[in-house]
Amino acid sequence: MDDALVVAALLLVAAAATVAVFQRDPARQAIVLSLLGLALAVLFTVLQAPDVGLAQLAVGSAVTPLMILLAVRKVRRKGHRK
Amino acid sequence: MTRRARLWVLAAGLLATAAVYAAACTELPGFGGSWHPYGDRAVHAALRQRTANTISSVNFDQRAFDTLGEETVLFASVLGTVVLLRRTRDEKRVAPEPVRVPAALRRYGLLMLPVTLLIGLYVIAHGQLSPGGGFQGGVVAATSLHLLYIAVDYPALERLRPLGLYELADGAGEAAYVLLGAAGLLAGPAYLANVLPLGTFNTLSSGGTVPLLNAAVGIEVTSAVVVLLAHFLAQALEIEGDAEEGRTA
Amino acid sequence: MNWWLAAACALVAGGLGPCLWGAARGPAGGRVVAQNMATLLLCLVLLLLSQGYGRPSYVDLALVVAVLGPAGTLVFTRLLGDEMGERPPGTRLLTPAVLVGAPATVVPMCIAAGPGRAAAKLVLIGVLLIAGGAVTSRAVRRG
Amino acid sequence: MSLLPYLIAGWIFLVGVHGMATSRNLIHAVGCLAVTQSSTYVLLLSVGYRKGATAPVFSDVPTSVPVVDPVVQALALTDVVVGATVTALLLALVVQTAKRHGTVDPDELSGLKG
Repeated sequence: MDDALVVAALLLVAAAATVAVFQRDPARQAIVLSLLGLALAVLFTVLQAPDVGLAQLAVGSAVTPLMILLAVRKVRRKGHRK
Repeated sequence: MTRRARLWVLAAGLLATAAVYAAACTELPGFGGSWHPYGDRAVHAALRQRTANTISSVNFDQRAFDTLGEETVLFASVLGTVVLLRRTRDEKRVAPEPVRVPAALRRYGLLMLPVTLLIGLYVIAHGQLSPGGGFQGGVVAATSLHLLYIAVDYPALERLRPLGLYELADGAGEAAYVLLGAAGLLAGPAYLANVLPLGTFNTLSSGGTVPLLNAAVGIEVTSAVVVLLAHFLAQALEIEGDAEEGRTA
Repeated sequence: MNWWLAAACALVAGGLGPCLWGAARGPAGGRVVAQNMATLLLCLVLLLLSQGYGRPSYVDLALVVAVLGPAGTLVFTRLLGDEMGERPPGTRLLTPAVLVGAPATVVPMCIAAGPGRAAAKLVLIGVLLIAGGAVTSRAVRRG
Repeated sequence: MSLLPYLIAGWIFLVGVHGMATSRNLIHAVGCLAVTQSSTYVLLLSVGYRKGATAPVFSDVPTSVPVVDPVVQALALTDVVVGATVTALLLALVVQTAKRHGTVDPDELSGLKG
């Protein structure tokens, strides 16, 4: 059972990472990055690293998406006015 | 170099890296093996220091000096961001348009702020016992404040967030870590040595200096994230290009 | 055979996988719904893993997801506001998922844990999940 | 099975680098850097894993149980949080670039100076 969980989590992380890279629009990429963070949290828990999983959840669920989306908004506002 | 040529160089580089990396992997100890010489020694040392969470013991006791380095990277990147995102002379502040938020969302935000803050503090305080610590709990605590922005509105966040204080706390967290290290030098054998009494295993006060260093990191991370997000929020919502453009926009 | 771990494995493969698929394609609204669903499923997976590994301290992760998951979704609904559109596809799945999923995981775990501090924590997580689910599905629907 | 986690870490690294190199938007490139960073966490924790062991946190288990390697976890843990602030620094640089040059496309930037 342990092996099945590790493999499932690893494949999910690999898929999320691949999908995140090929989202060319940064706002949509932020959504997939947040999912990558969740997948990593599962993987870390399965690899018996709850501390790291907790750090990944804290950072990846709200703070990083918020920063990326704010940067996107700033850059777009700049572009609209030009 | 044309785009096409660049892609060829990239493909060659990636393929070469992949080949060398795969070859290196075959020489690594197999996944899930039982040979972890450093890990076993670290666990031993943590139990000797009566710290139930070995990871906190490694971070704040056995490798405390490296964590000082990590903290300094954190501090420096916050400083860099603040410098990059500060309001320059040709920019002006424009009050953001008010956003209508449904009442249920507003209530949820106001209710969850203390709950999230409490969970963040809980995670920091139990860092030496259960999974958690200053790094993780600090981010959770900082997120709790920003529920005011995402569930209520930006002016509410600005009212409840004296930014100068957080900038001060950021520096104070870093300074507390450095000074606690110096205490190890004065009272014990080395910088960042664990000089306090170790207490009883698996209680909140166990681990000597670990809970204190943990708290210092918690303060620094909380205020670092608050300061970072504050500058991003100000840039994205308030600050307009140069004064003339701002008026027409 | 550890049924808790088997259930967690099934949720990862059969729940989080489709969420990734949903977050990777289509208009912004549907993606945010998929992200919200993923945070809910993640919380349940973490609870099941904690029980499966017999480590009550892992429950802290689920507790953090239960508060930060909705916060993350609200970030997206707030800052993607105009792109999201009204009633994105999949919205009507959210409320039943949280109303079935949270009790179906929390109640057996409470029974397994017996009355005490651990059970209180589990009930708190369940309540936070349901409150977060209600608010986020409403925020998503409004667009 | 004994190589799969290492190879997946390598795959994440390569796909992240590919994204950064082919990116047409600096914010997207920063996102790809975050992906690349995550490969290091996967590699570190895979190296530290021990079959049938549990987390080296003894608040709820006896100290005699076999545990996984805590050293790599401590490395990955600080890296996750510090990595996020470095991402913030890079995003700030992107915002500054957009202000100065009015674009975030690296191909358009390469012709500019100063």
